[in-house]
Amino acid sequence: MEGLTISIDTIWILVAAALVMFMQPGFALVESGFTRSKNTANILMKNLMDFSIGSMGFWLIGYTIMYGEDVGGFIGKMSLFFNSDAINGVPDKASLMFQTVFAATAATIVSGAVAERTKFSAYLIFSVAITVIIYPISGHWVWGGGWLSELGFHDFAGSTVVHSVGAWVGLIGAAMVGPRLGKYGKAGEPKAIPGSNLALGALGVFILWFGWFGFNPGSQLAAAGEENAVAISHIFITTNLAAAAGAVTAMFVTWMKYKRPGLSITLNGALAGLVAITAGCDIVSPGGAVLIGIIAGVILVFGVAFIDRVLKVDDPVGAVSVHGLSGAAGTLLVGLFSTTEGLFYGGGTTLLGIQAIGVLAVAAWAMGLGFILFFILKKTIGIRVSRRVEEEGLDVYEHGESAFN
Amino acid sequence: MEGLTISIDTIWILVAAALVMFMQPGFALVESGFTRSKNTANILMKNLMDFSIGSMGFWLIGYTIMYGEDVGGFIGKMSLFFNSDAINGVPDKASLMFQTVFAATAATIVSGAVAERTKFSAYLIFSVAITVIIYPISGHWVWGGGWLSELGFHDFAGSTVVHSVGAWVGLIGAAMVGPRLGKYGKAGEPKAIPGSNLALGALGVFILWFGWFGFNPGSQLAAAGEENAVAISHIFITTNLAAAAGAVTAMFVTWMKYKRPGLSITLNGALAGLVAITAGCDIVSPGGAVLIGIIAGVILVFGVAFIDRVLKVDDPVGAVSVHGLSGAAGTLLVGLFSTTEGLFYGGGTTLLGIQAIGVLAVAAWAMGLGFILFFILKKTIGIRVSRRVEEEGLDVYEHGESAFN
Amino acid sequence: MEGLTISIDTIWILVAAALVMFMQPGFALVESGFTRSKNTANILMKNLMDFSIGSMGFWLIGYTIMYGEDVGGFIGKMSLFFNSDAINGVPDKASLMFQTVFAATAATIVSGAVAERTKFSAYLIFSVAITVIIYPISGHWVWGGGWLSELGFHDFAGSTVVHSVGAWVGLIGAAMVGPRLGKYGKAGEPKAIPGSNLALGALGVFILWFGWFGFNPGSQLAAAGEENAVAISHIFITTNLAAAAGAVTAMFVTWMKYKRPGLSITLNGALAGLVAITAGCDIVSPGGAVLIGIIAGVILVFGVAFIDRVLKVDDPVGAVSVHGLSGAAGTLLVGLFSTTEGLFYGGGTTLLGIQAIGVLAVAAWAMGLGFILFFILKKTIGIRVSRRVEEEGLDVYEHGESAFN
Amino acid sequence: MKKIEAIIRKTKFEEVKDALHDNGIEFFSFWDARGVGMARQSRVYRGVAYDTSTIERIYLSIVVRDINLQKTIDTITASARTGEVGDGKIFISNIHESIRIRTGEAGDESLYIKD
Amino acid sequence: MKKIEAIIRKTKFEEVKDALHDNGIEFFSFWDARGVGMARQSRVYRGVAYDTSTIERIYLSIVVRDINLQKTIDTITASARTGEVGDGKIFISNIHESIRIRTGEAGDESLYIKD
Amino acid sequence: MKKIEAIIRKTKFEEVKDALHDNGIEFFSFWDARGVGMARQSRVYRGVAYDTSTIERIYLSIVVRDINLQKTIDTITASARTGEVGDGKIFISNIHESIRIRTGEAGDESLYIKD
Ligand SMILES: Nc1ncnc2c1ncn2[C@@H]1O[C@H](COP(=O)(O)OP(=O)(O)O)[C@@H](O)[C@H]1O
Ligand SMILES: Nc1ncnc2c1ncn2[C@@H]1O[C@H](COP(=O)(O)OP(=O)(O)O)[C@@H](O)[C@H]1O
Ligand SMILES: Nc1ncnc2c1ncn2[C@@H]1O[C@H](COP(=O)(O)OP(=O)(O)O)[C@@H](O)[C@H]1O
Repeated sequence: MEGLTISIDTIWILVAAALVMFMQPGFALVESGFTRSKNTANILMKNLMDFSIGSMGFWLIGYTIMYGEDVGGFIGKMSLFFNSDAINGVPDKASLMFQTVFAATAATIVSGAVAERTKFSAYLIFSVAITVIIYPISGHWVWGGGWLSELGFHDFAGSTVVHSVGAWVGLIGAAMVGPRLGKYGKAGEPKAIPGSNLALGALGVFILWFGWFGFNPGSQLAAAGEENAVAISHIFITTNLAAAAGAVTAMFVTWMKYKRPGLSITLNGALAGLVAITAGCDIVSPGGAVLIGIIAGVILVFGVAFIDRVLKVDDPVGAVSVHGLSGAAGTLLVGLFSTTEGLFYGGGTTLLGIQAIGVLAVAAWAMGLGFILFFILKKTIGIRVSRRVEEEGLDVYEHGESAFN
Repeated sequence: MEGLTISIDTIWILVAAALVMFMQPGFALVESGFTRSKNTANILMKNLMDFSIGSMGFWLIGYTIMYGEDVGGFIGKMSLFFNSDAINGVPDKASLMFQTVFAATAATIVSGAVAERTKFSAYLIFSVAITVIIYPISGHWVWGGGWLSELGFHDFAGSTVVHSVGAWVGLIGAAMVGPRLGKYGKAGEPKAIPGSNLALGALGVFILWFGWFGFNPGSQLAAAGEENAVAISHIFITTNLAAAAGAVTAMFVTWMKYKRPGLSITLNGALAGLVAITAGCDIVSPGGAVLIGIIAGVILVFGVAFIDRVLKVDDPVGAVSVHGLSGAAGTLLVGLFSTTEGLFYGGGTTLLGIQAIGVLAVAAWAMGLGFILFFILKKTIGIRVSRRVEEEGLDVYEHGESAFN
Repeated sequence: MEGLTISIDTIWILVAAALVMFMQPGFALVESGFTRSKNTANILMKNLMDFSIGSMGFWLIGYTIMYGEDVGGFIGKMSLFFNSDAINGVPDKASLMFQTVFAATAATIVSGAVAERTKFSAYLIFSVAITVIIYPISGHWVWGGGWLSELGFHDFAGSTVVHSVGAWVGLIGAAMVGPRLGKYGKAGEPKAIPGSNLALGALGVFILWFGWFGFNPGSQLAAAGEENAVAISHIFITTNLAAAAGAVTAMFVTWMKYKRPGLSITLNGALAGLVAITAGCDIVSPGGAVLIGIIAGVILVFGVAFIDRVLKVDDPVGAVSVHGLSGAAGTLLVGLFSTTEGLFYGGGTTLLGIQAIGVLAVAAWAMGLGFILFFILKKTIGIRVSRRVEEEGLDVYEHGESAFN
Repeated sequence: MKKIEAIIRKTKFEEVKDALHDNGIEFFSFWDARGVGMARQSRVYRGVAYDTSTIERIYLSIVVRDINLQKTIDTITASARTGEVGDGKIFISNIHESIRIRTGEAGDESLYIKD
Repeated sequence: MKKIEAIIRKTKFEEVKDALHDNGIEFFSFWDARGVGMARQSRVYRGVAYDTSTIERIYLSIVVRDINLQKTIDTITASARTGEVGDGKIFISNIHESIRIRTGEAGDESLYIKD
Repeated sequence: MKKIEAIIRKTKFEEVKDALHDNGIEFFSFWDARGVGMARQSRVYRGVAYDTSTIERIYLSIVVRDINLQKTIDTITASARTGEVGDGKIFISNIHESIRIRTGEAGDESLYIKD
């Protein structure tokens, strides 16, 4: 009985981990599709490497920094070469697997924001840093028993812990590496640099949506027993509805704002809905999920325009809007829509306040460390490829291979 | 024990639901691959939207129309905003999730049949209608306790309920919107309009095949207990064998009929096998499944030719042959191959008769309502894009974005 | 309780089988991406067919040849039309399903090695032979109770049984069919024939990686009970780490060897890590898995060069290095890294010796039968397309259809 | 011998090809080109509108004997016209020599098939 | 009337287009071409190094009235130059006749817009 | 100066390129084109047979000094020939002027490298 409970929970987590791992090609395709074909091999290489290096780094030290015994609410006690066959609810290695794919998700988000102009070697170094330092430490605050979890901050599957962290680092990175050549005209007006292959981009979004059924329901970390069965079913529904609402909303908003329903923004809308529901998928109602998705869809469209036109940060795939703005919004909205403590359900503003603290603290951390990291890289090996390489494509110069022949 | 049973069944259904959801990109890729690249963004957008809108509509009212308390054998009692945490075998929300992805499958089938010439706005409206009216009502007849289920009609996972419904509406749609420009010559002879990317098309078919391992075995709706374990194993085998037989047969038939083994028809053949086995995957033997796949493969090749040359309906992706003809055939063949009541196993013609009634009734319903729907749309907002838009591609005119740059 | 145990194990095996089946499009994409676009339809067709024909052949007789009652340690007792509803741990049909997708994996590996120049009809015949004769017989030796299993040969999920078998047959095939036109210059120096679409190639590798989470953990054949839960968790970790290490290593080695980190070799590196860990994923530590991955990554880079420059066998996708050399290496390394009997863990050289015997015996068998097979085909229907067909592409001449229009 | 270069709408290609064929012009080469001219397509990518003046076109290159020149021009003009801005242009220039690679034939006789 | 064929770097296309536009040359056709010349890119595919002398280029084809010839050449030369090997070439040849398909106008007046 | 336009089989491109190189013709441009001619490929798509007369070809554009003209023609003719229908054509026309963008050199000297 006990054994079967463990088995059921383990199966659940491992299947979920496989689905979350599958989000990696989802990201790779979205990023390849939304950028130019002369940089496709570079994008694919970055995605392959952040997952590979991240897997090793998180096993080596990242996991214990995040989940090791709490040290002052700030960091876990690090230990090397995680290798335990103990069972805490589920086997420790199942937890390691599940958490590894989450860490890799945070890392891979940055890749899109800095695409088409960043040095590959700098990207590799940065990728190590986010998986073994930036992500695990703020992750520890929320999920590892750190100060934010003490406070009661609710981020069920990582709108803030995973997605926003990646996005804020990406924002800093994109700003510091500067816009792609030709992205802004002489008067500073943004130019369109159309993505090379929206079919691959759309496939990527569908794969991500599919993978999210591991990301969110898997974060229940258990499936045995009536309560867990109901919980994971509930999470499936809220996750799916928010994604749907995000896509539909983004479509109608672009339709009104730009006269025609554009595909690339609508695809981002689905992702925005998914990111936004991630924090509260367990404690908002299906109706709440639809509303969260709608809000995320609206934020996405205006967020993309804001970052492009006002901040003038060049984010080729919309990573900051999708993972950063929608992630922050989704986390805050838990304070409104939580059926247990949310403002709209008579819970007062306490949770909302805590959510705001969490969102800000993590943003400050991610941006701060992101800045330090990119600053050091810039002063040392450099973060941007030369003009010639950027013009002719990173594929040939950085990798000696073009993706399409 | 009870709790674990629920957990096991819930996991099964949710994993299956995720797999069926993943069929959406399968459809999107098949349709994109089999059509021209100037319409790819439009196709992708339609697929994304029918799933998104369908998910919301089916949650809002579709589910209860289909599974609500039976009203006169014809329709379920509708109620809004499905939100129950009750458990009936599995949590109600797990059922909702599973049924939602089925509804979206029916809707998305139409998209292929009317591809490359249909107005996007009309498609959206139509998409709502199929998910909240057409599909749930005939679905209620068979699976919701309606008159066909009373009669003993056997359609295990939806050859007729899901696939044929989509296909018959698609047939009417394709006929009413008319063939693509240049599809028929002056003498009415069909012309080839080669698909733009059979690599994506083939990937789509493999994804669908993979997703079908959720579609059919998931429809067992349970996995706990010896009996269920044997049943789902059996369904895996019949599903896989029929698909394989459909592909191999279609290949050899085209080889003989057209001198060379063509890829696009062979891909359709695999799908035809899958659609055909869906009705009887639980009660035919592996050998029966192979025979059903073979028959479906033959029907597919001749069906495509028949619709193209005789009916002169332009169905760019073969949706009507794959989902309509093979779906109907597969449903009828249950009457022959059912190991419990089939004619070949000494069960007489009773079941065969009932199967025929079901196939015809659902076809009449789907075509009838499809006709009314497209007729209204045609008279109001119009269903076909202008000549110029069709010639230059729907992507630029309808969405302002081309898929490939 | 008993029933639930069966259910849990069955779910595990069936989900794993679905994941392994999904490796088929992974192979199809890698092979399409690494070859030229004029042969894409042919590659896709071959992949579709080897899975389809393989599924039928393995059901018809292959399974019983492999797992039927042992006859002299060499072969299983064949019986036709496998159709049992018995339960041996899991339902027999679940085993059939799981084993079928493994057989198809072995078959599909050959397709890449002989790509772009082999006759489609010869490929079909060969495909039947590998699934019903070559693979099941050597498979019987190791997994079906044959002489190698008696000896204590350890190949948990098939580095040798599945991957090497395919690769050695592919090596013989590639050698006998000869290099592609233009692959070697007048002085015998190898020329580059760049792959047409590394984006699809990379997607294929990610899909394979994902599918491997079915391949290896599924081979535990059970998930119920603490012990199994720990085992499958462990296998997830070792599998993932070896893949990551293989990719990272291959990247750094190419970087040093050829000045720039190339994508296509790095992709192969991930696969090499996966193939290598497959034999020992259950009994090596995570650290051991990383080392195995690193060794596989090194072998891969030098292996590709060796086969290309020294053997002068034209293997367009690197199948022999990935599945053959890394598979053999991974199997041997079990003799060093096994935490129970490995040399590095004080187990002496016994296991290492047995592993070597197994690797050599299976290689001899696969190459021997591969030779006979291709020799007969060459003398009868011929194995190579004409010069004209090869130059203009197999798609148009063999299938009458081009993949891209 | 003259070379006719015609830049036509992509959507008109099939019609032009058939019309040429019907008029006995059975040899030519063509490729995808893009044109900058008065015809424009407006697009929006991720909220940034852009006005692309580059339209997809087919570039036909046809070398004809002088006697076939006018016929070919008329055929193209008639079959490629829609009357809307963007129909394209035809340019005529001289060709000094033409050689059929297969046979080595040169001059006019390399441009038609003797039977 | 003269035909100007310019083979430029792909990366310089936007600049050349804008420069032409600013100088009143608003009609032309172009397509992707590859060039064999002195500029080379070295690549490695699966360990086999290969030296490709074929660089991605844009092939511009512009038919201009004689009065616009020098201006167009100067504009292209100025805007397409980087000073490194591989900047490309400009070739000038004669055009006998030009026809606007839409209106049937021929000669110089088919090359500009009367208002 | 003369312009040589050669329309050859795609499959013969590498051979032609190497032959030109061996004969000292190291500068040219090329692109993918399709040809309508006597050579045909029959295809079947979803049961509908279609006879495509459009074959994939490479279009070479080579501007050479007059002294190199014959050599170039001979080289192409020899290396691109298979003897089967569909080998392609070579067309020769006049070029008035040639300019090297990088240096501004004009005339014959823009066509070779002085050392
Ligand atoms: N002077 C020119 N040189 C080269 N191509 C030209 C020239 N003028 C027009 N074209 C080509 O013809 C196309 C149609 O020209 P456009 O001015 O748009 O319409 P119209 O010819 O109907 O007035 C352009 O897109 C371009 O490809
Ligand atoms: N004689 C020629 N005929 C056709 N195209 C040429 C010729 N010479 C050069 N080109 C084109 O110009 C491009 C640039 O020439 P290249 O010799 O590399 O540099 P540069 O002109 O700066 O010396 C070549 O890649 C080719 O496309
Ligand atoms: N008059 C022409 N103008 C332009 N291209 C031509 C002409 N004649 C032939 N071609 C090109 O040459 C190719 C080969 O010609 P084809 O008649 O098929 O074979 P062959 O030259 O061997 O008789 C055609 O596909 C076409 O691309």
